[in-house]
Amino acid sequence: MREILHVEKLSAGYGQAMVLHDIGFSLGEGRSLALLGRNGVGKTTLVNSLIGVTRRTAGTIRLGGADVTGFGPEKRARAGIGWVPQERNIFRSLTVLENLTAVARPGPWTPARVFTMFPRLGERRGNMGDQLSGGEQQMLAIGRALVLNPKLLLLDEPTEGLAPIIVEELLKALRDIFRAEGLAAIIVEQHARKILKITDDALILERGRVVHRAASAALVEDADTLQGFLGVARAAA
Amino acid sequence: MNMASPTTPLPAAGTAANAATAAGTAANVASPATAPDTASPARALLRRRRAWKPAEFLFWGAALLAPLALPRSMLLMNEIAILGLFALSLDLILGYAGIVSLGHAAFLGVGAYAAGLFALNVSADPLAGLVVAMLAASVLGFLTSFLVLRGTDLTRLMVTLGVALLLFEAANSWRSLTGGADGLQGIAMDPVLGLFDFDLKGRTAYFYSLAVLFLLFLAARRMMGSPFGLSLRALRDNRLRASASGVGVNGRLVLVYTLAAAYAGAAGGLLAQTTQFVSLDVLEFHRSADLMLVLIIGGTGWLYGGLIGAVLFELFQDVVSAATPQYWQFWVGLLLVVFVSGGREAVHKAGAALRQRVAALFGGRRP
Amino acid sequence: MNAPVLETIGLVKRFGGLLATNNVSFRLERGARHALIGPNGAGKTTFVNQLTGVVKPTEGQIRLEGRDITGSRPEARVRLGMSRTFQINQLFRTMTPLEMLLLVLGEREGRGLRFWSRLDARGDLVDEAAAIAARFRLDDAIDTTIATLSYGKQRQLEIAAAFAARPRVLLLDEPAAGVPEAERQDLLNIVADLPEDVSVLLIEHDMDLVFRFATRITVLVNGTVIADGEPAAIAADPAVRAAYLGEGEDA
Amino acid sequence: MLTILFDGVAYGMLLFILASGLAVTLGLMNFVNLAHGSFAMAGGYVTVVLMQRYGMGFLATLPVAFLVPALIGAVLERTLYRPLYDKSHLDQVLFSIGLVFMSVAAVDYFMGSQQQLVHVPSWLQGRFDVAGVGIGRYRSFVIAVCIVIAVLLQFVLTRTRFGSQLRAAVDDQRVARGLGIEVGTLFTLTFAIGSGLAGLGGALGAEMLGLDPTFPLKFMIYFLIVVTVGGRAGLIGPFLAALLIGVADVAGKYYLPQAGAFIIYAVMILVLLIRPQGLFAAAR
Repeated sequence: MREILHVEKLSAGYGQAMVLHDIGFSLGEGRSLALLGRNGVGKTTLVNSLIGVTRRTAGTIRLGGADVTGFGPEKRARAGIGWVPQERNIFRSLTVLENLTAVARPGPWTPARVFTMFPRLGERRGNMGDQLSGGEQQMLAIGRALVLNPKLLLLDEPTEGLAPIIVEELLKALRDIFRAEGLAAIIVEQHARKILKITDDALILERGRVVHRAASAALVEDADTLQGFLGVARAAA
Repeated sequence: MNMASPTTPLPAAGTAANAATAAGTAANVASPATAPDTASPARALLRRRRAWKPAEFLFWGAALLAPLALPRSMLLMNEIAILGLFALSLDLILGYAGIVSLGHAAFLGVGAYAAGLFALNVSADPLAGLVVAMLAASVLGFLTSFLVLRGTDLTRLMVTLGVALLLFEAANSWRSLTGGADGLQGIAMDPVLGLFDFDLKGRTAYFYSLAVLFLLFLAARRMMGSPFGLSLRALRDNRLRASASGVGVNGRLVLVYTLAAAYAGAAGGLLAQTTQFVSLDVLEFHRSADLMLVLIIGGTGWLYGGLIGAVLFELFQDVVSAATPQYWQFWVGLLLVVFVSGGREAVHKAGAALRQRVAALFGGRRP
Repeated sequence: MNAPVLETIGLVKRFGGLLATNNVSFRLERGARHALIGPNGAGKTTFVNQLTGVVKPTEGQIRLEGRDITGSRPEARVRLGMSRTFQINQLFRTMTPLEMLLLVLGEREGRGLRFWSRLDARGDLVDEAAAIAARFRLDDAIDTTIATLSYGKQRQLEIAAAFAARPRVLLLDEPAAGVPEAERQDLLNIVADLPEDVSVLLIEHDMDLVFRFATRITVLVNGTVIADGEPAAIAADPAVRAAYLGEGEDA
Repeated sequence: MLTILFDGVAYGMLLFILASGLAVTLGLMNFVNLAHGSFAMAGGYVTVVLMQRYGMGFLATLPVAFLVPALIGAVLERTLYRPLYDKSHLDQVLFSIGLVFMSVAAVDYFMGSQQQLVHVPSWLQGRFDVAGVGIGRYRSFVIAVCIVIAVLLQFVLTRTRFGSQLRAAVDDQRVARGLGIEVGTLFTLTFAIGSGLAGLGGALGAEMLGLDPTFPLKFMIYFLIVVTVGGRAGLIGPFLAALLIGVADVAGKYYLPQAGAFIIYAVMILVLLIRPQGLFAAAR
């Protein structure tokens, strides 16, 4: 199996604040990885460091064998990373369709195909980005990453703030994307159990370090580990 | 009499200066020669910070003695003193309180016209005229201070620029009062304190301006070293934290803006009285822009920046405009571009060691 | 005796259609060590911003020691005895720690308009500032420009400055965020050593810190308080587990 | 009366073309470029030089009056402007004032300080009457050109991929870059087009506004007013503001000559205080 992403000894943060320390992991072609951990442990910072919008102090990032450590974000995106940012960050003065066409690159994923997958977006293609509901924004953010036709998809808390029924719908769509397309993906999620069901592997972060790695299927059964690293109970207790 | 004061150290400053030299660099050793309550190193630290540094005495001593060395340049020196006072005024709001302004000439102009009109119509006494100039400018400062409280830096830049342009238009249109483009002519001043007549060589003018500058500088130094001055720096550094520390933001800004206006008014008053002429030029945009350059050259937030900037700016202008008078603006522009595009950092970096030493001598701090 | 030092009654905040704070009634007891936790986007920051006066609530009341402060300006609340730290450092970067502490002390004593007084005119305040610096392990950095301090030291100063206002209520917003391991212990000790008569509300993600420090925990999810109680009870609460692990409807 | 209105509209249209580049750099990219007028002046002098020294026709010089400032703009953006994007507004202001001063003095040095006359072709001179209202030919021409440009601009901004990428970059630069949009190139191009339009405006306006080395200083405040009063959300606000100011200024100078620019400045201050986001900006 070919390696899509290889991260080695990565340390990064914002300004003077250091958030990530010595992160290392790799991801194979078509594999999906759940990135778990409580609030503020550095999950989003890790995703942002992969796309290149944090301050990196050490380490390397290789994408499909090529060293992209020195690349700016736009170059990394072109090298094959599709990003669904945490706050969704829909371009609000663009229509739904423009949000897709402005970033689209040639490949199997086209705006039309996104509209087939999320019919509701198709119905609202003429609406401005800031007129969408939370769920629609999330679908658009995912669609916008897909039309980049990336090798690797980064999803930062895609279900946050959505109604349960929309979460189900979205997770189903994501599972289909992961399984059917053979697209590698990293997905950040606070709600571990839901996401473990649709991913292959999992990493748990704590205070900016990788503290646990496991196959998703095994981890979902491991209540003690989950509670210890992710629940509210004291880790040591 | 007030001309002698620069070399006469204030008693408090004198002892503090001794303490400063005695205590050396170690933060926790208080000199036994100082007052008994210096057991606390923190108190000694503060006292040393505010003490007069040798370089400060040197600076003012040089200013006082300069006419001996260059007796023919006293008109230029007078201009430097006035520009220095004007820059000091901008430093109060920009360097200490962080309020940006592109229209500081408004206060210079109001001060100049007030002093000129007062001399023509009421009394030719310089000191009374100076007070009137400061009052007039501070009234305008107080009224317009409310315009700079809200909005972003960009809004402030535009609003201050707008106010200055408005005043320019007003002065231009209201010919009966200001003389329009001809300006106020025929101003003749009485002797300063009834003793010193204004002469053609500018001797009285220079010493008069220098004395006013020095006294206002002393007051500014005291005020910026006070709890009030500290709270202004707090506002400049971080408004959010300042208000979370209990600083009433708007009140402080109104006060310092009014204060700075009064200082600029004094500079305008001096200009009118010592040149015995006021024209629309005092309200022109380039006055405000040049002033920015003066402060950039000298650095903001340590009071001496404006003064040193004024010296360098005027000397530079004197040299350059002797060569190419009508293209002087080109060099001002070039300096601005170079300074903002990294020249400032380069200069500061190159002279880092020197700067540190100078800053230590002056007791100021530059951000 | 049992009156809370800080209390909100039916607090509601709407941003457009979004309900960021949903009818929150919250009590901070005198001398409490109280933690406020919740997943991202739970509305913790909005809640704190209403407590400190940065954001105005849509409905409801905030009371500080029985006094209604719902409409007070931020600086007035500081004078009434409530101060805060910020999640992202908000410091006077060109000052020294000594000057920053003196500023806070001066404002506390109502000296902020004294334009002719000297900074060291009140020696007792200077000594107090030095003592606070020592308490927060900043005594070796008292005369260093703040911008050049290490991040951990800056975090310590962030708390010291809030503490210097001599608050009865202290709000700590993620005090340990971004602090490197080497400086972390200092910071935890400082938080643990805060005097008992100061009531502390801690907003934090780090469960180690929360469970080491707090004697009471409130859990906020989607702007609503879903649990409030002692740490053991919170840890066992099924609604809280669901909120944190995504258990619940499908578990 | 109607003639004044017409002249005002022509003046306003011209202001819009002159300021449209600033509407993008200041309004959308949030960069305060007070030197915008220097690019306009460059365009004006390109036309003057080409006509006087090389005998080119007025119309033929217009494309060059666009291209030369656009090129200068692109080079300056790449070298000097870009490092200032994330500096304070004060630094941007000082830097661009510096450029203004330099350009004023440089043009004075090379071209002299006198007013430059641009002779428009004879078929554009004079007036014709429509229902008793005197309509200047040249002003009609200016209005027509400006309408074409305004429509074109609005089309590019709202209907093309370039426009949507630009709006995306302005909405959220960080995310736009993270999604592969070449924000740097986009901004250079935008800056160049804005400078070019200013140049074109300078060339078109030389006959109506006059052209001498102090042009950038004289009109600096007008451009700023157009953008700040118009609001910084798009081009329609500045367009309306430019028309308003054009008509108000022409009418003011006709009916209340003593007041000078007084009213315009006062209105600007008032608008900034009451609606800092501008008159026509949509509330976000």
